[in-house]
Amino acid sequence: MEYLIDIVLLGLLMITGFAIVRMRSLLAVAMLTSIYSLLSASLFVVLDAVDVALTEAAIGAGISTILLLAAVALTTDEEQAPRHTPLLPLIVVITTGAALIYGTVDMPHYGDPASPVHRHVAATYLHDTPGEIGVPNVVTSVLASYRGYDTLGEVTVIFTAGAGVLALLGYRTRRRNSRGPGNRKLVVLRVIAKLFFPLILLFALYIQFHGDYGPGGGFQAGVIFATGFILYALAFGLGNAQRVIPHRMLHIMMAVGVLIYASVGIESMLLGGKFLEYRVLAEDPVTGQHLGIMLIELGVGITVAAVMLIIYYGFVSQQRSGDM
Amino acid sequence: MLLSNLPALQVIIPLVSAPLCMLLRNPRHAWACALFTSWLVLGMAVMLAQRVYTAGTLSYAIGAWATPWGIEYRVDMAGALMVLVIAIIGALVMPYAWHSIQEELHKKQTGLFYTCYLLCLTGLLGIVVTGDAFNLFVFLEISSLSSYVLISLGSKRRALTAAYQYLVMGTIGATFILISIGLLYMITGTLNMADLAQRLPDVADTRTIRVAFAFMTVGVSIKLALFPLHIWLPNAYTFAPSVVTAFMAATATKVGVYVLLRFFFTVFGFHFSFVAMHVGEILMLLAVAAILVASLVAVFQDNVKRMLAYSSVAQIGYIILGISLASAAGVSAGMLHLFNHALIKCALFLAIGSIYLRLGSVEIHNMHGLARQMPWTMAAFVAGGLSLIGIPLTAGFISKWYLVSAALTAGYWPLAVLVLVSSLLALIYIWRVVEAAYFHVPAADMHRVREAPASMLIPAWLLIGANIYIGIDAGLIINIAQQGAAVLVGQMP
Amino acid sequence: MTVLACVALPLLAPSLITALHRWPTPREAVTLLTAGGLFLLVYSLHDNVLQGARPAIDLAEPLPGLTIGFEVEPLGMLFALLASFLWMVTSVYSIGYLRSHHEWRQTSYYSYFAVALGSTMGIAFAGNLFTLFIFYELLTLSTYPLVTHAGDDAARESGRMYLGYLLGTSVILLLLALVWTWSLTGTLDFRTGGILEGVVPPGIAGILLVLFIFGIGKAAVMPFHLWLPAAMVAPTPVSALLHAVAVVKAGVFTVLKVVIYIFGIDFLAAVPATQWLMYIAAATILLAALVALRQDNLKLRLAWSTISQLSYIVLCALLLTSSGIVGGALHIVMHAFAKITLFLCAGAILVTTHKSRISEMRGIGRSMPWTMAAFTVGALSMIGIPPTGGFISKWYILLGAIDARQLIAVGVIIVSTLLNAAYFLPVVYTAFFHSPESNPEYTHQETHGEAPLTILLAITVTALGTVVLFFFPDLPLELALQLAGESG
Amino acid sequence: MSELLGHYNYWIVIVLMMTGFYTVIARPNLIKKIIGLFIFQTSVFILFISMAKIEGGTAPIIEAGISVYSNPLPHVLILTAIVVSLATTALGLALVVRIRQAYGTIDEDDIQVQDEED
Repeated sequence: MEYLIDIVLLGLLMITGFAIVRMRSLLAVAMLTSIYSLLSASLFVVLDAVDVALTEAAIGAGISTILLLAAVALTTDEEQAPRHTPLLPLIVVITTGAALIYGTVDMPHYGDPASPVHRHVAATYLHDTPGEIGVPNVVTSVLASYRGYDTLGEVTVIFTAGAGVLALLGYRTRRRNSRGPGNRKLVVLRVIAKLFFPLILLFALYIQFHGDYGPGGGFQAGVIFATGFILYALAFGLGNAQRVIPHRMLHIMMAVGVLIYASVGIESMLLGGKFLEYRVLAEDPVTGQHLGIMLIELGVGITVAAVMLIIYYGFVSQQRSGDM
Repeated sequence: MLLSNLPALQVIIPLVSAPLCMLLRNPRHAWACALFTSWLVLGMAVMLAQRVYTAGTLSYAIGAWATPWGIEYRVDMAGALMVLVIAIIGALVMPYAWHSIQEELHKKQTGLFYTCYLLCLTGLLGIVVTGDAFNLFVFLEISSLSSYVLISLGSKRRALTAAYQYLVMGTIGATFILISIGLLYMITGTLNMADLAQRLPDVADTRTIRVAFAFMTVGVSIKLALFPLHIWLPNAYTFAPSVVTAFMAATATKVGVYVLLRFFFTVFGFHFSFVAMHVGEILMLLAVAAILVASLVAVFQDNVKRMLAYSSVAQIGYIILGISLASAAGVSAGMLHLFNHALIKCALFLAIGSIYLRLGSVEIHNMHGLARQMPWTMAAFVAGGLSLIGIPLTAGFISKWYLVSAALTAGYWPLAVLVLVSSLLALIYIWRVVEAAYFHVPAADMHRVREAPASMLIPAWLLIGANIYIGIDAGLIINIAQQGAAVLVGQMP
Repeated sequence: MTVLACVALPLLAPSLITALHRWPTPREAVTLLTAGGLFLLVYSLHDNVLQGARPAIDLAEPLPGLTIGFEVEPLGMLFALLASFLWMVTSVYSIGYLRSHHEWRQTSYYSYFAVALGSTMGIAFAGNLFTLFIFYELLTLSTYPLVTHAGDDAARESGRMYLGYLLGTSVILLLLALVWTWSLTGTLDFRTGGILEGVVPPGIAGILLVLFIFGIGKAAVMPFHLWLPAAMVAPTPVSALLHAVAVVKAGVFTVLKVVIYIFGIDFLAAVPATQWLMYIAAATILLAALVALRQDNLKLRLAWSTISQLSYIVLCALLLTSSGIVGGALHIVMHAFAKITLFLCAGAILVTTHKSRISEMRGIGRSMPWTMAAFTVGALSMIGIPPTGGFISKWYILLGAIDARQLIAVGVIIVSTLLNAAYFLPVVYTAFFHSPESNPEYTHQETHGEAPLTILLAITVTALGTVVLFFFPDLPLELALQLAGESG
Repeated sequence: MSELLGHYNYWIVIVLMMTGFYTVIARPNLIKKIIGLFIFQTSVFILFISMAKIEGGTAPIIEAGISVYSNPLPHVLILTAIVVSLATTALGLALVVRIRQAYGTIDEDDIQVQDEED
């Protein structure tokens, strides 16, 4: 059964992929991209990667699609026909693909328990996490502790993106427009938004703090938190959204998130441990791990939410009239 | 605390100061923050190099997790040399940046510029010191993303397309690297480089590993602009703000070379890379093409920044040529040139940045008689140019000497001739600038041009001074390069 | 210490010269004092060297095993004495020349001139081939601004050629030879008997010799000779000192050093390529002399003559006999005195009458007898007629050729002597025996008289030197004999 | 058959990757290129996640009574990689918007024509 779903999903992905290449309407392509993301998120669920699925759905299908749509709206919908024959790209792509296929021949089989992937490092994570970290979600323990430094890098990446979009698109703070354009048409949206807004924020908080036990964590929470505000901005106008969270505040949040993360590491150094050695944060090593993970997840959440909003504001503020 | 955590702090300090820099509203404060951080980084880099020089390879387990479960920082002599290069360039570029950035960037962007610069610095340092393949990818992306932004801040609109082109190519490269890391992990089950190196020989004969090797090589080659994957570089260097060009030309591609060295020698091992995969021959061909083609193209450029950019492609060719010889002498010649070329190119681009500040143009035909108005800047350019050509008593000569000697020892005398012939091409393109600036009747409005401020001259001249010093007494740097090569090459015959 | 001072003094002088750029007289005084001081310093060394001492000093070690260091041996002593003496003379001449010609950028002229001389000293005293190469390149670079001094298109064009040939040959061929030698032997020291014997098979040694001879572009062996005529756009004192003495002699000096101290003449006898290179040198002698015959521009005729004479010295080196070595070393000196006299005369004619073509110089000897008399002395020495120094060097050269049983070389020397006569004597004849009235265009030329006094002084000294060297050749001869003794 | 099934996932993933890769290098539209990159990267994520799968395993959240879990490490790596991909997309699109403002077009060929006129 699992195999069947797997095969079907992959087939759908292929169809979507080909459609994306062929279609000329960028709006449609953006929607297809969103579908592609959702399909892969479903595939991730089938493949037991629930955390990744959650993230892919929030980012790929959510934020990325919003950005794509915004970019299409700001530029043009129609793609011009290519003027060159695609011969050279085809050759490059076929060569690359052939090389990869050649490489698959000696790969361990899909799902093979004897494959080295499952035996070496990963096995230890699964075995040691309950004792050393004390959280059931091994993805969280690896993400936040064993390979916590990667995650610091990841936060820095997202921080870089925020700074980059700011530098590129700058921003214009909107005057407060209590009544957005075409407000009559938006009544339904507004009612629903008002209903959902607190729910989304609540869900974000749940994801933030439940990451230890189930799928979730700071990253997903941050994205969801930002989505709530994006919904708010959609319904009530950018100006109103910026009144709730002003731009300057986003700057501070974005920086503070990274700083929280890094200062946990520095604190552990000051306490005589290595960088990001959470176990020195409390008397009991496992409590220390808990504390550390909670703090850094918080940092991740803050930065991610702030950056998502900054990026969104950046794109939307480029439009001369009308809100996205 | 400081000493025992040195390898981590080397990266953490700029990482932390990037958000701090962002919080500062006043551009001058942001600049001061970046400047202070750069100098701090240099101080630590010197300490780090000293420790590695005396105590040998340092290993630092982040989070105190034992390898290969946690992420390891590992600094050997080659890494320490790279850190030193990045830190020196950063520390010199920052004092220079103030005037140049004020002139070239919008006021609102300056604070963000320094933030992105610090992020780029963080990324580059992180790549060098890490001992974990995936962590390398993460920091590679930090440096890449921030450099896309830095390039896009150039004052002409073509800066945007240049940044876009770099973004697309860079991301393809990074994705190739990611695929390679995936394949390596699939076969070995580990991400730690030392652990990979230990496990790879047993599985080296699989097709998957071969493909992983190929993808890694191609991916990194895009990053280091190896011919013919260099097409992003000329535009990026030409249209980026002067400071960015100077910083990136000296560091970003060099770090790419370092990553290549790491994977060829430390991870895959000499035998697999050069004997089984014949990467030496392929690299040699590409390097030769890079040296010839890029030098020739450089001769015909009117825009000096673009000319120097093509020259960079050629010089990367030299470095790769050294590595492709697959001998200890060749690798140490490559590393030596890596260091020297960083000093040379940075000095040249700094001089050109000063010219852009005062003249508003970097085209040769606008520089007639410039030497009288900006004697110090032009003298720095000439000195850097001579070093680039490889005139005795300059750093360029030392590395060229070693490169030629390594080629001869390996029995490739045509390569030796090629290196020398192409330095003649360098003579031609440098001399076109010199002739215009010194031996042409000044243009009508030339008298309005003033000499650059001291804050921009001093960094350029410090680099020139270093160039000449190395030209006269290269013992230390040669020693470091040879040690670095020895660490890398290790068990090589 | 004195050795170091010899190199450092002219290299440091430009800072003072530049500082005084507003005050011409003190500036020129500094130049003269530096030149005089340098000669005294060099002269103070010669006694020790004659007694067999080899003063040496090591400065730095840029590459492990390769030092920048100096060591004085007879040939270097000879070259340094020559260059520093003639610098004094040329400096006096330059002052008169530049002032009466109203040249621009005089400060940079004197500065670069001093640097060029410093580089020449560096070459003369270089303790190893590496140091020699460094100063060799420095000499090229420091003379480039002098060549392009005029600043017009023609000067830039020639400058490109100058730099292209000299840097091109030295970077591609000479540097390659250097690195190759170093990677084969692990040293670049000058050693009696050479460093290559026993390490390198004759075939490779032949390739190396080719690289060296052609790589030393300053020796102007065909086909790398065209930079020398191109360099004639420079002001005349530059052509005189640099392109008749310092630069070109640095070239042949390097050839001699390489042949004697890197290869060793015994070892070279076993290298077949030597023979062929000697033929090329012989061909250069004849071809350049033939070209000189056809030049109407006096400076160009002198330049082609220089090319021809330089190959004499290269030929001497490749004869591999001790008389040949003596002849080569002596010819460096004798040709220098003669050729500088000729150039200085050409410059004197130029500043006084603004004429550079031989065909315009009819009867010029009547208004400038002193200058043209000196010219005649120089010409006689070039041909090798007593009582001039040229006779002595040519004697040894012939002796060397006969010792080596190289009949072709003997023939070439005899034929080229005839050619020398054929292109110099007509100039003398035109100047003295053609009536200026025969050309109505130049009737007004009687208005000019002799050249300025400083110029005449310089010319007299060098012409006199040419004659004195015939009667008292002891100092150069002793040094040359010592060199030949060392080289076995 | 087991060979086919054993590598089926990988092969499809490769086809997907190449679809994205092709879009990046063959299409002149700047937004389409960014979408191509996105597809390319997302497909690489599937490659990683596929290798983490273990037969009969479950999501790596420790629970009593379950002993076979999928490999958590690739999941962690891909979480990071997704973020990187988002950052790249955001930056790329921001650049595209600016390019559109500066050039009035987002077609590579048109831009090249304009650049050559400069």
